[in-house]
Amino acid sequence: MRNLLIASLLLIGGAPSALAASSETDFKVAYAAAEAANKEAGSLRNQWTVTAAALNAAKKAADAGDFDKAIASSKEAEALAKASIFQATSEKEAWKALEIR
Amino acid sequence: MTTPDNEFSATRRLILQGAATVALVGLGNIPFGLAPALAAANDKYPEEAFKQKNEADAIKSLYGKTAEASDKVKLDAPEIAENGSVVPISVSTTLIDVTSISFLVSENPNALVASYRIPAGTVPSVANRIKMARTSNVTVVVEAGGKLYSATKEVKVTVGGCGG
Amino acid sequence: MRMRSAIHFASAAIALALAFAAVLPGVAADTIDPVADARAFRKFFTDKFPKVKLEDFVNGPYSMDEDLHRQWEEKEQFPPYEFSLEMGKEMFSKPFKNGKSYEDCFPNRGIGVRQNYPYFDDKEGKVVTLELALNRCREANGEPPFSYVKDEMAALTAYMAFTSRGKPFDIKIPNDPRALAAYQNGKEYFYTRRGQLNFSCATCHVQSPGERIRAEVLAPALGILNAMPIYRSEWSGMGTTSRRFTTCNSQIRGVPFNPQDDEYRNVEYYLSYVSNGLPISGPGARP
Amino acid sequence: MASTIRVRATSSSETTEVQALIQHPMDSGFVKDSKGEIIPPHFIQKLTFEHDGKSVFVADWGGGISKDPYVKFSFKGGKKGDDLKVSWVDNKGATDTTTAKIQ
Repeated sequence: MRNLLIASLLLIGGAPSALAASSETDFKVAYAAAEAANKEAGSLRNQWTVTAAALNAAKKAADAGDFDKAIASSKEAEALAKASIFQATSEKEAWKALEIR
Repeated sequence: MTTPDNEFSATRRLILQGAATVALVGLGNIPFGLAPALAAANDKYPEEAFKQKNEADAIKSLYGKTAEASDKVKLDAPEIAENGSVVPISVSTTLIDVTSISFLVSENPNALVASYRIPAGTVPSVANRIKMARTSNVTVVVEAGGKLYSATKEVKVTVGGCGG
Repeated sequence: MRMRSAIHFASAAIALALAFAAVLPGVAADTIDPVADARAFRKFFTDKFPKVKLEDFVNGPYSMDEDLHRQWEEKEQFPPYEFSLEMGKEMFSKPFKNGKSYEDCFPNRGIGVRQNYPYFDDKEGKVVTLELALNRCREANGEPPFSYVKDEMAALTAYMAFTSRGKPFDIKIPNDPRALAAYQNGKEYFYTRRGQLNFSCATCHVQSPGERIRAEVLAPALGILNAMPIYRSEWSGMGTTSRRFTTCNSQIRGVPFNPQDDEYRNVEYYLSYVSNGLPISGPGARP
Repeated sequence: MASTIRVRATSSSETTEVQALIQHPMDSGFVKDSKGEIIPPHFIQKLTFEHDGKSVFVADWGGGISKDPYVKFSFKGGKKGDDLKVSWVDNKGATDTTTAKIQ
């Protein structure tokens, strides 16, 4: 039981630097996903300004080394980009409802 | 470029003289620090008045007395300004011997916005477009026969559009 | 037995009817009928605002609110776009370095022609707006193009609009499938929701004209471009149709396109066409 | 450079109505530009109107007057063809003047 305890402590002790290192790669993954989604929104000619703002915030946080914030912002950017994609696709038909006939 | 400087220093001398006389005469209601420039009739730019933050000080600095509301002063101002940067305001009055008309916006950084000198023979009515920082009372003060009359109206001001 | 078959028969009939109904509007929407659209568009607004005279729709918010109308009348006595108009007039006939001027690029030397813009250019197969034509005239004569959003472009379009004041909008859609497609694309843009606020042009200018959006009163879509270019107190300066489109986009948190991208040219084509018959009133003053 | 002052003076019976629109930024000194820096105060302080050598109207303005300022007033006297001299000076000492004909 004791060895397990020590091992886990070591793990936790040793982990943060690994965690920080891996969260940089996590950030890169999250940021790339957000950028890809926003690119797709661009191809549908329907990007949102808030997506771009979240991407900038993510990059700024990453530059400052705050990867948790950077990942959070990237996730937010991805969500916003996905919402703008959904908006573009659903509006393809939905606009007719408002049309004056 | 030098002329405006000594023009201001001339004004300062004028004010100081004014302050001296006021101190002697001991008019109670004028706070000592705000010695009034002489009646607005002189042609110097009322620098002090335009620096005053609130309305009462600006009126005191400009005219050296307080105004009383009068229905003979008709202030025309919008209810909701279409935009705070261009608010059309105008005034007309049936008072006679009008020598000066001034517009003040209490909520602006400096209350005094404009002060017009009305020589004899000029109709006591002015229209202009002013800037307003936020919803505020707009007051017009008319100096007629040496006495001050005023009218006040609230004008609502907000930004427009959905904000971005 | 007969009861069940009757039910069967009834449900089949209903299903058939529903299917047919669903097809019908589908069919109607596919054929593009600008003339019917324009008639319906005008009727929608004249029904919604019976007291507003047809030609007064071009005054936008000022026809929707008495207090605003008075403020506008005061401004119109000596309008803030006066300087831009004079600059435009001066620039319009000043020759380029090669001796030509804008007058050589436009029919009737550019006087009283604004109401025909935008038009469909069959050579290019696209809509050409007044701002685009002005910049193309400059480039054709070896001059650098102006910004599409304000200053010189606003001054030039202000002068051209001024020379057309009172002339009804006269936008033509040639019998060319590409023109109909551009018109339809413009209509679709007008009704499509965008931006995080999820508004379309129609959300504000069809569903709620006359109502307030904070301090501003929303203009009806009918005649909404007739006063362009406009001096907006908000900008404390002049702005062209392009400036209005791009700022509207960013206000609803949609990323704007570049001025004169196809979408903007087409929506201007649609909006101008459905306002045919209403007088040009530019340059205008707006809140 | 064209004058910055546009004047419309029309006389009817015995009064002359005067409208003036002046091209000037009228920066109050309380506004920031897009980069967040304060735009320094730059506004017309005094605007004078003179008809046959006599001042008929003087405006003392602060920063609270709108950009491209406008003012309207009337005075008794003045007939078609008379001159109306209009001049302004701003807080930086810049000036402009023009003489308009009363219509």
